[in-house]
Amino acid sequence: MTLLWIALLPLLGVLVPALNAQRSRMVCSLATALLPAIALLLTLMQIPALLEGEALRFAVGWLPELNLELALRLDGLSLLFNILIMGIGLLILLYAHFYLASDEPVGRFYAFLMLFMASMVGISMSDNLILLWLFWELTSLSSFLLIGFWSHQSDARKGARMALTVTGAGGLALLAGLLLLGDMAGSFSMGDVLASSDRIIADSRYPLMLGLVLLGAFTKSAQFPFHFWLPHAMAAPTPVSAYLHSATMVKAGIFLMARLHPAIADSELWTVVVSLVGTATLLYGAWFALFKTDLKGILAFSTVSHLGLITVLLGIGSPMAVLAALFHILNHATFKAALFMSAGIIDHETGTRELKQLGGLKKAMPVTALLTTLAAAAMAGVPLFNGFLSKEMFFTETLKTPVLGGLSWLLPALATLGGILSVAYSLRLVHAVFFKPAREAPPKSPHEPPHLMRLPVEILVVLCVVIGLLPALTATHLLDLATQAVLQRPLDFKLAIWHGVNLPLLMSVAALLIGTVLYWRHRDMRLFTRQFESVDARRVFERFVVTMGYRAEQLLTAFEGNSLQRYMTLLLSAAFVMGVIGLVQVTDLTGAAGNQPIDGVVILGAVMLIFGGIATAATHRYRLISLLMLSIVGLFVALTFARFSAPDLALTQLSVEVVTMILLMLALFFLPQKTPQESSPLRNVRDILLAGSLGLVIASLNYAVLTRETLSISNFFVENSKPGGGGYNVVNVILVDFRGFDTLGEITVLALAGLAIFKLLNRLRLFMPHSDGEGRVWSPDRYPAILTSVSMTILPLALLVSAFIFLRGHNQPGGGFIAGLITAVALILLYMARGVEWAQERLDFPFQPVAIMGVAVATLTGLGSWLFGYPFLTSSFGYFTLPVVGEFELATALLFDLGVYLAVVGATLMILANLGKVTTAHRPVTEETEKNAETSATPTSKEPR
Amino acid sequence: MELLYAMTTGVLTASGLYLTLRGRTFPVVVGLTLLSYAVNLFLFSMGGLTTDGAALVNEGNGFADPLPQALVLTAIVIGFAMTAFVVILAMRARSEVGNDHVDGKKEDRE
Amino acid sequence: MSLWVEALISLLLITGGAFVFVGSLGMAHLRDFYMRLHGPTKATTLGIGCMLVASMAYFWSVDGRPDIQELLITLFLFITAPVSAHLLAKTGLHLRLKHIDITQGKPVELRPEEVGKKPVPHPDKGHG
Amino acid sequence: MLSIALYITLALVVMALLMNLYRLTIGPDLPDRVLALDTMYVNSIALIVLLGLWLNSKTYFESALLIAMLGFISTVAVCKYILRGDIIE
Amino acid sequence: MIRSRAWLPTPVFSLLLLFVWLLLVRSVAPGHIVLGGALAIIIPLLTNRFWDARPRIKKPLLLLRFVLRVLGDIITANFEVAYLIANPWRKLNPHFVEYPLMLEERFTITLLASTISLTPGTVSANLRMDGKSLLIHALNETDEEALIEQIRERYERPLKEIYEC
Amino acid sequence: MTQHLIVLPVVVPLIAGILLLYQRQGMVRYKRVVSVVATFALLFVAIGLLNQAASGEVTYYALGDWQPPFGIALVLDRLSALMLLVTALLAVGAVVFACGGDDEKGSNFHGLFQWQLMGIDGAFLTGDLFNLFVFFEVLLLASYALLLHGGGKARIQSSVHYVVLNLAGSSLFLIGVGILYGATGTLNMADMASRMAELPAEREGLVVAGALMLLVVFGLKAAILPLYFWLPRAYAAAPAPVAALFAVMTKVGIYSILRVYSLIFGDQAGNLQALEQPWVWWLSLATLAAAGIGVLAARDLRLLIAYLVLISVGTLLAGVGMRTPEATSALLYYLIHTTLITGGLFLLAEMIGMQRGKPGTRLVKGRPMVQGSALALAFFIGAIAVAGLPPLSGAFGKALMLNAAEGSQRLWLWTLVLLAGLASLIALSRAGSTLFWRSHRGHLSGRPLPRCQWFGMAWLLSSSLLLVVFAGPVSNYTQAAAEQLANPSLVIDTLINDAGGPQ
Ligand code: NA
Ligand code: NA
Repeated sequence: MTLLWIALLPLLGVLVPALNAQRSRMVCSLATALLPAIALLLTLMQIPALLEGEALRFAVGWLPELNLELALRLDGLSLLFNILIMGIGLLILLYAHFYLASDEPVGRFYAFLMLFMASMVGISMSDNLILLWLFWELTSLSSFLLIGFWSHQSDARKGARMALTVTGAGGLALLAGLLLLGDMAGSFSMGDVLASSDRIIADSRYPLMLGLVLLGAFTKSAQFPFHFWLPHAMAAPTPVSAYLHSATMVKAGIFLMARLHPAIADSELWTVVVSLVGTATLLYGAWFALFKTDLKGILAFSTVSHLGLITVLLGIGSPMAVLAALFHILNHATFKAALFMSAGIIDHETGTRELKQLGGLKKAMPVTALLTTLAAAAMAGVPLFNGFLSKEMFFTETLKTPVLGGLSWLLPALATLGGILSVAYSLRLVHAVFFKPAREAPPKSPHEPPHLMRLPVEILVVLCVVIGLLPALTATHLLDLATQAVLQRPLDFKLAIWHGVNLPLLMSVAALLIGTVLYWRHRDMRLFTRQFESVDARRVFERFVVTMGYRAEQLLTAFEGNSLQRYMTLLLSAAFVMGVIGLVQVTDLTGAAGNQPIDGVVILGAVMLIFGGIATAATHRYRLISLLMLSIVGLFVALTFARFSAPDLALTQLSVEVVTMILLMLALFFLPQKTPQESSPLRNVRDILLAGSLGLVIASLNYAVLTRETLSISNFFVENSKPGGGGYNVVNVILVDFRGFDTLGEITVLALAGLAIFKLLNRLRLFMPHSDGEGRVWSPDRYPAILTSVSMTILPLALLVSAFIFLRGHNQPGGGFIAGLITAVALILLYMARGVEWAQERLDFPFQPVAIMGVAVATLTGLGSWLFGYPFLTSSFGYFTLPVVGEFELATALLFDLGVYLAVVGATLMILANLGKVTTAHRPVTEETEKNAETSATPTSKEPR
Repeated sequence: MELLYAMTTGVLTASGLYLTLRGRTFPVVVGLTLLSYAVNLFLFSMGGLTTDGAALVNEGNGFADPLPQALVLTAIVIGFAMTAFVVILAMRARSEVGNDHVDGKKEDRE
Repeated sequence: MSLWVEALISLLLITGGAFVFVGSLGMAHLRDFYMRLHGPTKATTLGIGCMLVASMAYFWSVDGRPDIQELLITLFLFITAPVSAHLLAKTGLHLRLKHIDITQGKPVELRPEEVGKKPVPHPDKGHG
Repeated sequence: MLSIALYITLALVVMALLMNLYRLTIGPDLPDRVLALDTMYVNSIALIVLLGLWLNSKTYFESALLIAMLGFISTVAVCKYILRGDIIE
Repeated sequence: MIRSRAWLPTPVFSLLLLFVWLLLVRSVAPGHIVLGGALAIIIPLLTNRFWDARPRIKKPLLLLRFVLRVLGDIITANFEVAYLIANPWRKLNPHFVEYPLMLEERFTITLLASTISLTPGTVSANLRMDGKSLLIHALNETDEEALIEQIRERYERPLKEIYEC
Repeated sequence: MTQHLIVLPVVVPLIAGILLLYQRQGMVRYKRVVSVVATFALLFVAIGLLNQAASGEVTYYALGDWQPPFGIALVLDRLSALMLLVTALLAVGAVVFACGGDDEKGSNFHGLFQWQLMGIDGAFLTGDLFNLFVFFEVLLLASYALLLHGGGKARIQSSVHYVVLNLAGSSLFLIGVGILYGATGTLNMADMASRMAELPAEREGLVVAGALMLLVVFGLKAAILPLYFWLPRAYAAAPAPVAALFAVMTKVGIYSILRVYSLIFGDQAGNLQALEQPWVWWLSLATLAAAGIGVLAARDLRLLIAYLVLISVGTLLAGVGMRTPEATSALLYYLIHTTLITGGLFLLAEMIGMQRGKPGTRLVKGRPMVQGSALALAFFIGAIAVAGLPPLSGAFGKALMLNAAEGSQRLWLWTLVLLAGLASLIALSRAGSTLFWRSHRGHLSGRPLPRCQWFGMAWLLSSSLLLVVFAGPVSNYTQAAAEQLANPSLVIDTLINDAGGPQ
């Protein structure tokens, strides 16, 4: 449980500054420091238990499907890292308290920082691979926020994004790697994984897994060639740089390699890859550190270099190398944090980090100068400082390793070279800033910072010296525990300052001497390197991202094209392919049932339909003609339904056909009357081929089904139509009873269409052509008189027919839908004959409520069955006798059908009448013709209007 | 007869599809209407073709499969609703965009 | 069904069919639109009327009770056919369809007030 | 006798419909086509009536009635369209 | 003349509707008569508002005679037209005739125009917008005056008497 | 009432829609109250149903008291209950958000919204193939209307493509259903599944053709690769609460694929088993690739989110394509996450756009936002969740999906999912830094956003955290749902073998 608190306290610490942001900075800082301080204390309190060899674990289940547990461990490695993370974190908090300007949102800054600390602690303590990954990615995110903290600076934004992209990408690779690793180990639990080294290394997927995991580690630890983001992350406020790039974030990669060391490091591949990458990074970072002119840039590249050094050690992988690596992790954290903070102090006090503006500061800032010099000495590996010890161990290990076979001398040589460069840039850092006179004046006149701001640096420098002088006393226990955790067994070692005169010592001495010389001559070197320095990683990266976005856009435009024709082609091609795949599995297209004999009327119908279909397509450029051809098809489809014994369908098709025609013509008025020739012949051929092939597929499928016996559930409907549904017309009974739910949905669709169209017509501005497609002016006779009077006669008859069709629907062809359409069409005829204004005046009910009422009636009919304990839409019917009238049948289905009727009438009128209304008010008519039209509409003035 | 029927649905489908591949709204709408006619014929025939069936249960047997009929009825109504919507959408699109292209072209080529 | 009734029905049917045929024939082969209009208006309407009467007679004799439902269709046709013919003729006149030269009578010019203003070019090129 | 008459009539009606189709196709003008379509509607009433006689069923009566009503309305709509462009104004 | 009542504005028309209803349902069962009667009352009430002016039949008997005459004419007209169409050797004399109208009300003009279209060789082609004359297309007519006179006497005057006088 | 619980997800929004649509204008307050109350009622119904389904029993509701296979039956199993709950959760967020003012930008918003819910819920519940078509149409037409809410050129333009493609899709749906009916003689999916066992060989090809036609249709709704083109612009153009609700519409397509092919073409289907699998698998991967490119290319936040929806489609369908219970379970978890989060992001985008004024959601420099910090926090959370980064649900979903892949599937799925994740990460960090960090210096102007909007957005985005905290129980449920789905005989037995026959 203590482990959980250790992990949880920093996380809760995120809330503290967020809640205290409004208070004074002092309160906020102190409150923020409280929780991590407790956590650090708790961690330290575990040391006795660890020394006694206790395994500290905590686990609760979380997501079993992913083998994810909230599992924490505290072993030597975690202990080392926890102390670094939280210890240095607290120092950073203290430092940041002074560093940030008074108007900066310190609460937010602390919250980000605590989030980062919490995720680092999480990484260090995870006892589950997936959990580790969760925290791993969280560090990327929180570092993104921290690096971009000064978001008004373009550098900060870009640096943050670059860091996130690179480490995020690595994180994704790591996820894949860890999933593989877990799979290979058979468990995601760290303990199990670390114990299954043999299985893992023997697995054929080992190289892939190793590659993915290392990709994650290398990107995070800024190893060559993924190092480029780190220098640009220096756009962050210095406390961030000090924290992320000395002690924590970049060490996460190192931590990962150390953590998984027992499981995955025992192979040639590991040694070669890791130590080579490490060496390259070591040299590359050191080389560029020598020539950077930005103080933090120098530190950034030196960080890259030192991370390389640690990586080399982990690559070598011998017990002593591991020890050296861990020791250097500790040392690097101390001196690098101190150096970053010093750099921040200098920046803070002088207003610049440019070397050329800095110089001779030892007078103004003697204490800072001393502290920086000491820390730099540690970095350079000067004897008596902690850096010397671990570097000495590093040289020793490079001499021992057989990793490169015959070329084994190369590694110590390169290590020495790294040492030389390290000495040179450390020297340069100190000399240029504090001793050499400045070439330009700094923006501010420098003086010492407040003492408390310097305190963290002092503490760290003291640590550097103390560890350097008394390694056995200060670091042994910690390193003992940590190595034990990495090696999974105790290691017998002694830390000492003096090992006698040996080759490593000679290498150190050589490094110091040659390094000094090198710094002295470094101006010549700079001239030499200038030739290679042209590549700016950030610009390359930015250009890469921009180009990628641009290419993606190009690709997408070319691919998607915003062309319905293309989408349609793809859709139809997909349907074609699918149909063909089915058809090739139909062995015999003509089934057992075969063909029925053919007769003349059927041939006529087929001829008409085929002709009509082709003609509609062929004449599509002359839109009205195409419409006329379409109505041949509509008519003959209805006749086909009649021919094949489906009177209901024939009636429905007929009424829908007319309404569709009216609708299409209403719309056509506002659209071009003709389509210009625009498809190329090739395009036409392609379209014809595609449409034809899919047509062929559909025809074949149709034929195949038609020539097979039907095996349908329909007999049930026929048998139960009268006894169960109370009607002789099975089709109607299916619609209002067996499948009434479909019909309910269907009238909802219809009402929705009305509503949707109403939305479309809202504030629609249309240009009304003054003339038809041939340029003829419209006839001024708006409402031909003869049509007007006939429409009056037809309306009552149509209503009667409509009532008839409605009432008989259950027992005879007909029903609410057809009746509704007839009513609607008769009313539309009135609109056509007399105009919207006239009709609207007399037809004063609003259509939307009618349509909705239809749906409501149908729904309520369905709900009624609940009262009797039956499911929704259960129908009932009965026979009643009235005097005079005699026996008659009443069915709830009729009520349902009434709903259908109302919905159809309401929706159809909503569509057509509203569409008609669009044009009424502002049709461009001259006064003169208007007057004529008026008189023609009402020939005699005697008539009341 | 089945062959002729299938050919008819095939030709109607093909004609409708050809129209839906045009570059202007109106032919596309007409094509969709034609296509829905074809599909209704197709769906209708899934219960087999009955040339002299009774329409009502009390008129003897040899029934045309009523289930596809009911389905087609629903499909006709829904198809009508959809056609109505799309046709007015085409109008609206022209009023907003200024032309009746569906292929993302910005201006008229005439 | 008695022979006479059957003969009557057959006669009515064939007469109807002939009228329907002639109506469409006129529509197909006459030489201008205004002439073609005559066939469908009159002959076809009557032809359908005959067939409907035949149908009435048939079902009357089959079912044994008077069944004159078809009258309703006839009624509809007689109301609507002249109106559609009228509207079609009006459309023809509006479009100034050519009539054959031998047509006598006043030139089929619409009066000035029956013709709209001069055409205005459409601002949107897509139109027409 | 009746079935022969039915055949003859059917043949006549089918020919009539084909002539309608002919006129509808060749035009030459819009009103010609509309006229042809209108006639086609009316002629198909004949087809329905004959079907009813053939099947000895009055089931198709409403279809014929609807064709008579709705054919007219679509003709009116097309004429109105040609005359005025806007059919509901 | 039957006085119109609020609930039964057009008794003749209602009767016609009842008749049509009975035709539709093919039954004279009491139930259907009740239902049809109800509809025959309700529908005119609903549609009454759409009539600008209800035509009033002033001479019903004359109307009957007129209807019969027109029916007869239709039949003869059709044989005539059928002959004209079917005989390829016959030379047709199409003719546009401007017919000056005497009738004034739209409903009666419509009746006249329909009658003209249904009877011998004539189609009413255009009602002038002022409502004063009717353009008629005759399929085969040489004598314009005779045609006008025939229409005037045979159809227009009776209509005027039945409805308008 | 409890015996009618299954039909309530359809009936509640239906009645609410009726109440809301009866009057077109006015009564803003009444409409908001009705709509929000109905949506919460739907949520409670969904919770009740989830509770009912959690037992593992499949229950059905025979509409009109006609037993399956003859009547239409609504079928409740763990999967459909889950989908209903996700829909209701999403709807609550969207509808409350809409009460912040979006509902008044056009007519009939709430009524259409309710009917859209009815369509979606009906599609999730129905056990009948043709009824599925009907509900598809209900939800489509409602979505057309909602897409147009508020008007504007972009909306009209994008909806033409959306509508026409879907109309063609509906025709294909009918063809597919028709063939399947013609070949099997039934429409009830469970009945159809039971008939697969003894399907005559001469009909197999027909069934294949019908089933694959349906796959095209479902693929169109789900927005799989060659058919996804309608999605980005339509979603980007839709009004925010509508776009949020649309987040579940692609899932209707995915659900349908899952339902139809696991039931009808499950292990009882012999030769025809898993006939959709290769198609779904390869096309989903291609979709992922295309969506990844789209994410990088998007220059507008809404468009970016639309492509993120597409990434989720690709990922989910890959899960369908793997066709193992593990993969199904993983995809269900991911589905909950992605639906709610992308929905929330659409809402958030609208809020950001409103605060930024003229530049709207375009990824260009704009004015600083009045409520910038809160919006930035919300965006950060949403972005983390949707990009699949820890510690939010996206990471869990993604890890589950990756973990469910087997053998050679891994090579493809891992590569594409991870690359798409990287693309999202790059695009979202670019978008976020542009929107929140790269603003003009200047005075803050503009009004704070309505509370409703904050609630709606937070409601949806907070689900991510809950999904993390309760990852265990949630994944237990999805695992059980996946196992139920892998065992079609449960449904067949309940609907056909135990209940069948005329009453
Ligand atoms: Na019906
Ligand atoms: Na229906």
